[in-house]
Amino acid sequence: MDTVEQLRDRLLARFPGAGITVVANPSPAAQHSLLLTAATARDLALFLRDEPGLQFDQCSNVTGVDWPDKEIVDTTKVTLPDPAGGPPKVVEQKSKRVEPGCLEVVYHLYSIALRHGPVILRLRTANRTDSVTLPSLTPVWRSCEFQEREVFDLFGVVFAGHPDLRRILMWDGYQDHPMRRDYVEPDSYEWEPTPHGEVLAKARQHYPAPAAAPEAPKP
Amino acid sequence: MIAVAPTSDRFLEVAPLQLRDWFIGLLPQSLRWITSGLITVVAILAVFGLLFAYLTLAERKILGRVQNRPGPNRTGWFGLLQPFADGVKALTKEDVVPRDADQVLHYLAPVVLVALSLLGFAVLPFGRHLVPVELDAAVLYFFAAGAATELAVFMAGWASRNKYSLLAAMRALAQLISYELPLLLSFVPVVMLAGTLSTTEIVTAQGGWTGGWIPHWYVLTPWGFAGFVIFMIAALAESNRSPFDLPEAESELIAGHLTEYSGFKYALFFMAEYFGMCALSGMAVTLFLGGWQAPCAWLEFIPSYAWFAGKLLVLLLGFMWIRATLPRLRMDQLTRLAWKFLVPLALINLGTAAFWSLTAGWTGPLQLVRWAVALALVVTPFVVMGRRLTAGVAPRTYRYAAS
Amino acid sequence: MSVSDLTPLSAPGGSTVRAVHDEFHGDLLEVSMGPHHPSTHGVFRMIVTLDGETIVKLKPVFGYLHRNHEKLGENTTYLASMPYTDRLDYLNSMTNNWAYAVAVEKLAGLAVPERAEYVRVILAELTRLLNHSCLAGFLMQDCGCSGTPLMYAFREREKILDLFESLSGSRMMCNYQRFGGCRVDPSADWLAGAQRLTDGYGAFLDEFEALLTGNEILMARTQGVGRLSSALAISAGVTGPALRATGVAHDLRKVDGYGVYPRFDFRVPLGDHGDTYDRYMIRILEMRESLKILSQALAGLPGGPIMDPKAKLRGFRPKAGEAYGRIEGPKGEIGFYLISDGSANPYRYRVRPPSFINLTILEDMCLGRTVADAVIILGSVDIVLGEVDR
Amino acid sequence: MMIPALLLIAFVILASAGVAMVLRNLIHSALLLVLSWTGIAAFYLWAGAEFVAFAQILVYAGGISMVVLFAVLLTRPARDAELPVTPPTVLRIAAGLMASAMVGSITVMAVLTSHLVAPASARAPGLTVKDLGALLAGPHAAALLLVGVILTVALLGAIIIAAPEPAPRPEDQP
Amino acid sequence: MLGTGLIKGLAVTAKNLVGSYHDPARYTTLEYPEVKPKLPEAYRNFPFLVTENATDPMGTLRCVACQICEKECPPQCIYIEKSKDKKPDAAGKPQIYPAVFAIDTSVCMSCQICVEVCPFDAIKMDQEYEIATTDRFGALLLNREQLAKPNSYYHQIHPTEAVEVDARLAEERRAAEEKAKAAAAAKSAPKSAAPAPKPPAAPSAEAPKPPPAA
Repeated sequence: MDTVEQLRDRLLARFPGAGITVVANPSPAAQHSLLLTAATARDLALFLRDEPGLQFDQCSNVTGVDWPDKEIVDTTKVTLPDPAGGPPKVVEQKSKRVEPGCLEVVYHLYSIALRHGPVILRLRTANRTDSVTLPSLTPVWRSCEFQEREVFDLFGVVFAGHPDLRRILMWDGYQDHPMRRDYVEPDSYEWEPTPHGEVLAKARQHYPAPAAAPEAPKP
Repeated sequence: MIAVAPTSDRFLEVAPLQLRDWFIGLLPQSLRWITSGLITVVAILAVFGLLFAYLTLAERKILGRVQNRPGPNRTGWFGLLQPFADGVKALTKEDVVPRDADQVLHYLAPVVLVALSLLGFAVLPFGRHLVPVELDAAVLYFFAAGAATELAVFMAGWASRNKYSLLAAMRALAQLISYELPLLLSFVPVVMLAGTLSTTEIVTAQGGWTGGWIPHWYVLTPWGFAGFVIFMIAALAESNRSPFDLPEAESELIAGHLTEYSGFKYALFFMAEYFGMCALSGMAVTLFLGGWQAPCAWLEFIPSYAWFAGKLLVLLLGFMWIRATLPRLRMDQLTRLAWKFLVPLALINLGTAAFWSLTAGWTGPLQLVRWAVALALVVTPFVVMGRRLTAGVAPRTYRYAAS
Repeated sequence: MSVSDLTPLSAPGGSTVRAVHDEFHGDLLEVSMGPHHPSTHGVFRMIVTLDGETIVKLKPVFGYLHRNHEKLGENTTYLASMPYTDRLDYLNSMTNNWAYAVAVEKLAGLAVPERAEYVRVILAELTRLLNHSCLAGFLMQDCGCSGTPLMYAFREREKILDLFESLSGSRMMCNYQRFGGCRVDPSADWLAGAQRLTDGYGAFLDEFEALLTGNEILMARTQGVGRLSSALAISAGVTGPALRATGVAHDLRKVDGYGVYPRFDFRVPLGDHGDTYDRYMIRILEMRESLKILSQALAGLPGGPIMDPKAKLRGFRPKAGEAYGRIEGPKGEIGFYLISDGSANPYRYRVRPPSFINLTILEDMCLGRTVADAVIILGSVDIVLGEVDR
Repeated sequence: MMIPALLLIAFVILASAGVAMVLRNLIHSALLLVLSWTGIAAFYLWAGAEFVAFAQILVYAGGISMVVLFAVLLTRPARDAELPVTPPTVLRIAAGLMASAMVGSITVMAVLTSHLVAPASARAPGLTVKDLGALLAGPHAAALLLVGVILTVALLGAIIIAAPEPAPRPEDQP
Repeated sequence: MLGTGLIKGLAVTAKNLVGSYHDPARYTTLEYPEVKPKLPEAYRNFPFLVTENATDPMGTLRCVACQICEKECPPQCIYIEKSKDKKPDAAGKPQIYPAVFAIDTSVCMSCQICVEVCPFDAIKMDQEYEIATTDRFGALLLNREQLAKPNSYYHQIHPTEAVEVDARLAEERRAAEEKAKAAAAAKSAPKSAAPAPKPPAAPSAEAPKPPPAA
C-alpha cells in the first residue's frame, strides 16, 4: 500500500479539483491522514471503495473530535522609532487573534479484500455554531450509520444524506451535546459524598451540611 | 353394591380395601355408598396432591443436579419443605384481577381447568382392585375430559381482556388441538388389540409372561412401541411441557394466557398442568406399560399399586429429564411436526396393529416373519418421513481460511 | 385489533424498511421488547412492529447504560483509564486492557518484552474461551434449554475466572495490562493451573457439542434464521465471528499479525450461510483453535522481565500525535483511537465498540422473521451493553 | 328416586339454553351452550349409554365448542363481542310464537305416537361397547362409511374455500 | 436418523445428573454461609493503611501524606489533609503524617492503582469482603482510624508479598543508615555544603530501627 502522499496524488489525479491535504501525525505510529473538503468527500469515498487497486470496503471507525476556538497570541518583533530620537528599539508586540475552531469527523478505512492498513479521512465543519453539516458516508459504508448517529448525538455534527439521523445514546428530548469541550454538566444529579475537590464544593452547594463531611481526626 | 374386597389375594394387595370396608362398617347403611365414593375421592386427591407438591420439588432438584448445582436444600432437610413454602408464598401473594377483565370467566378458568384435569384420574386402574370407577367406555371418558381443558385455556385467554394473552391463548389452543389428534390416534391400536375400551380389561389383556420373563405389555410390540412414543410426544405437547412450552416461553411476548393471573390462581394453573401430566402418564402406563402388571412372574409378591406408582414415577422423571435438555420448537415447526409427522405415523401404526392382530395365530418361524414385517411397517415410514421433515437441516462441516 | 395504545416512540424520517409484505392485511402491532426483557442480554430495547407474527420493522434503542466513558477518558490520565476499560465489555476485561495498551504503546512508541507479549496472548485466548462458551450458553438459553448449557458454560467460566483472580486480584475487573507490559508476573503454579485448564477444556467442548450441535430441534430453530450476506456484513462493518460466519476470512490475528500471533499456527474457521447456526458453530470451532494457541503459548513462554524497565508508571506524557490500535477481541475488532496533545490526559479517547457496530444489521436479519427468531438472532450477534452504550 | 335428579338436569339444560339466547355477550352464550350440551350428555349417562355420553362430551364440549368460539371471535371486528339486540316488535313476537308452536307440536306428536314404553326401573339393560361396535361394523357399516366420507368432503371444501393464497413466506427455505 | 441428536443430548444431561453425586468436578456449588470461599493470595478488595505495629496504630502509620495516591486515584475517592507538625516515624526521622485520610468506599472500585503508585508501601489491598453497612453516606466514608491495620495483618493476608516488602524496606533502611553515617562522617569532617536536598521521590532515610514486631 503506497504512502499517504502517493495516495493523495492518485486521488488528485482522479479528482483534479478536490482539495486534499495531508495532515501529518507526529507520533511514532505515523498514521498520517487526508483532510478532504465536504463537497467532494462522497465521490472520493466511493472511489476509495470501488477502485480495484484500493478496495477500502470496511469503514472500521468513525470518530468525532471537537477543536474549540483557539486564542493565539503571536508575538511579532516590531522596530519602533524611538520618539526621543535614540536608536530604534526592537519590541515584541503581542497581538491576540481567535482562530475559529471546528468539529472534525475522522474515518478509519481498511481493506478486507487486499488486507491493507488504515487510510484516515478527516472532514471538518466550517465552524462550531451554525454551519455544522457534513456529507454522510453511510450510503458508501453501512457501518457509518450508527457511528455517525453517535457523532451527531454527542458532538452535534449534522450528516446530510443519513437515512435515519436521530440521537442514539442520549434520549430524544436531550438538548446539549455532551462530548463538546465547552459542555457544562447539568447541576441536577444525585450527590455522591466523594470527599474532596469540586465534587465536594458542588455537594456543599447542594446539601448545606453534608452528612459525611470528613471529620477532623479525633484527638 | 360396593365391590367387597376379595379374600383370595395376598394381604398387601387387599389391605387398602379391607381398611375401607372396616371403616364403612362403622357407618349406618344409608351413608355407606356416599362415604365409599368420598373415600376414593379423598384418596386420589391426597395422593396426587402430595405427588404434585413433591413433583415440583423433584423437578427443581433434578434440574439443579443436571446443572451441577444442588437445587433447593434450605427449607427443611434437603429442601423437603420447599413445596409448602411455595404454597404459602402463592397463597400470600396478592391476587391481582385486571379492572376490565371478565370477572366471572377470569375466576372460573383455573377452577374449570383443575376440575377437568382431575376428572381424568377416575378411570385409571391404580391396582388390581383399586379402580375408582369401573366404566365400560373408560378410555373415551378420559380423553373426553382431556379435550374439554381447551375450553378452560380459551376462557383464561379471553377473560384477561388483554391482547397478548388472547393472542397467546389462540396459540395454546392451536397447539392443544393439533396434538389432540395424534394422542387419540395413538391409543386406537391398543383398543383394537385389547378389544375393549375399559381400562381394567386393557390391563388384564396385557397380563401373563412368556417364559416367566417377558411380559405381554403392548410397549414390547413394534406397533405398541411406536404408539407409545407418539403418545408421549403428544402428551408432552398436551401438558405444555418442555419442547412445546411455547405459551410460557420468554421468547413469547408475555407469559401466554397466564399473564393476568397472580397469587393462588397462578399456582392453580400449575397444579392443573401437573395433574394433567400425571393423568396422561398414568394413561400411558395403563395403555402401553401394562398398568399394574409386574414385569416378571416371580415379582408378583410386590403389590400391584406399587408397580403402577413405579412406572408412573419413571415416566414423570422422563418428562423432567426432557425439560432439562431440549430447546423449544418454533410455532410453525410445532404444528408441522403434529400434522405432517405424528398424524401420518399414527395412521400407519393403525395398519401395523391391524396386521399384528390378524396374524396372531402364526407360530414358530412365522413368528419371526410377523415381527419382521411389523418392524418394517413401523421403521420405514419413520425414517422416510423423518428425512423429509428435516430436509434442509443437517450438521455442517466448516472450511478454514487459507492464509 | 387496533394498534395498541402504546404511543409509538417518535421515529421521524423514513427508516431503511423494505416492505416485507406489500399488502398490509390486518393491524400492525407495535411492541417494545426491553429494556428489561429477559432475553436481551442487558438494558437493550427493540421496538418491534409486528404484522401478526412476522416482524415488519425493528428499531434498536440504546443508551440506558451510557456513562460517557470517552468523556471520562479525557478528564483522567492515561493510566487511570485502564481500570475503566474493564467496564467496557465486562465479560472480557483482559482483551479490553490489551487493546488500550496496544493503542497507547503505538501512540508513545513503547517496546513490550517477549514474556509480556506471550502472557498477553495466553490471557486473550483464555478470555476468548470464556466469552464464546458464555455466548453459546446464552444462545441456548434463548432457544429455551432452561439453563442447562448455560450452567455448563458458567462452570468452565468459573475456572478461568479463578485463574484471572489468582493473577490479577479480581475475577472480572482485572486492570492487569500496563503500557509496556503487564503488572504481575504469572507464577509457576499459575502457569501449571492454566495448562491444566487448557488440557481439560477439550473434554468440556466435546460434551457441549454432543449436547447441542447435533440436536435436531436446535438445528431446526437456528439454521436459515437470520441470514447475513458477506457483502452486507463487510459494508456494515461487522467484525469477529459474525463476519467469519458469512465466509469472509478476516481475523486481525492473521491480518494485522499483532503481538506474537504470527509465531503460533492456528486456523480461522469460516461459515458459508452466515445464519445463526453458523455463528454458533464458528465460535465453537474458534474455541478449539484457541486451545491450540494456548498450549503453544504456554509451552513457548520465554523468561525475562514482564514489564519494560524503561516504562514510566506515573507522569506518562506521550508526545502530541494520534494513533489507532486494534486487536481481535472475542466480539470482533476492538480498537482505541487516541489523540494526545502532550499533556497527561488524552485530548480525544475513542473506543471502537464491536458489539455496537455489529448491531447495525440486526434489523436486516430480523425482517420477515417471527419474534422467537428475533430473540435468537440478537443472542447470536453477542452484544454486551457495557460496550454498546459506553 | 332418580326423578328429582332428572328434573334438575332438564332444568339446567333448558335454563342454560334460554339464557344463552338472551345474553348480549356472545362468548358467554357460547359457553352456556356448552353447559347445555354437557347436560344432554348427563341424560345419556342416566339412560346407561356411557359410550354416547362420552362421545357427546368429546365431540361437542371438546371440538364443536372450539369451532363456535373461533367463529365468534374471528367474525367479530369489534373488541368485545356485544351483539346489538334490536328491540322486539309485534311482528317478530308473532313469528317467534308461530315457529315455537310448530316445533312444539311436532315433538309432542312424536313423543305420543312412539310406542316406546318407559320401563319402571330407570336403568335400561346395558348395551356394552362391544355390541355397539359390532352393530356399527355390521349392519350399519355402510351408513358409518358414508358419514365419514361426507365429513371429509365438507372439511376439505371448507379448507379450500377459506384458505387465501398465502404468499410464499421466506420462513422455511433453507 | 431423526432423534439421534436429541438422544445424545439426553445422554449428556444424564451423565451430568449422575456425575453430580460422585464426581466433584460436576458439583461446583459452594454453600456460602457455611463454607467460606478460599481466596487466592492476590485477591484485592478495598485498600487499608499499613501501620508498623498494632499497639499504637496512629503513631506508626507508614503513610507520609505525600498525596500521590490521591492524585493518581481514577475515581478520586481518597482525601488527605497533611498534618501541620511532624512525628518521628518507624525509622525515627520526623515525618509529616496524614491528619485526615478518608477513602470513600462507595466510590472506590478497588483497582489497586494507589498501591502501585505508593512509594512508601503505606497502602495495601485488603481481603475483607463482608462489609455491608446500613448507612449509605457516613459508614461508607472510612476515616484514618478505620483504615489503619497492622503489618502483621498484612503478613496474614498477603504472605509472600509482605515478606518481599519487608525485605525491601529493611534493605532501604540499611542503605539509608550507611548514607546517614557517611553524611555524619562527612559533616564531622570539614563543614560541607548543606546536605543535598533529599529527592522527594527517594525513600526517606531512616535511622536504625529495632527489627519490626513479629
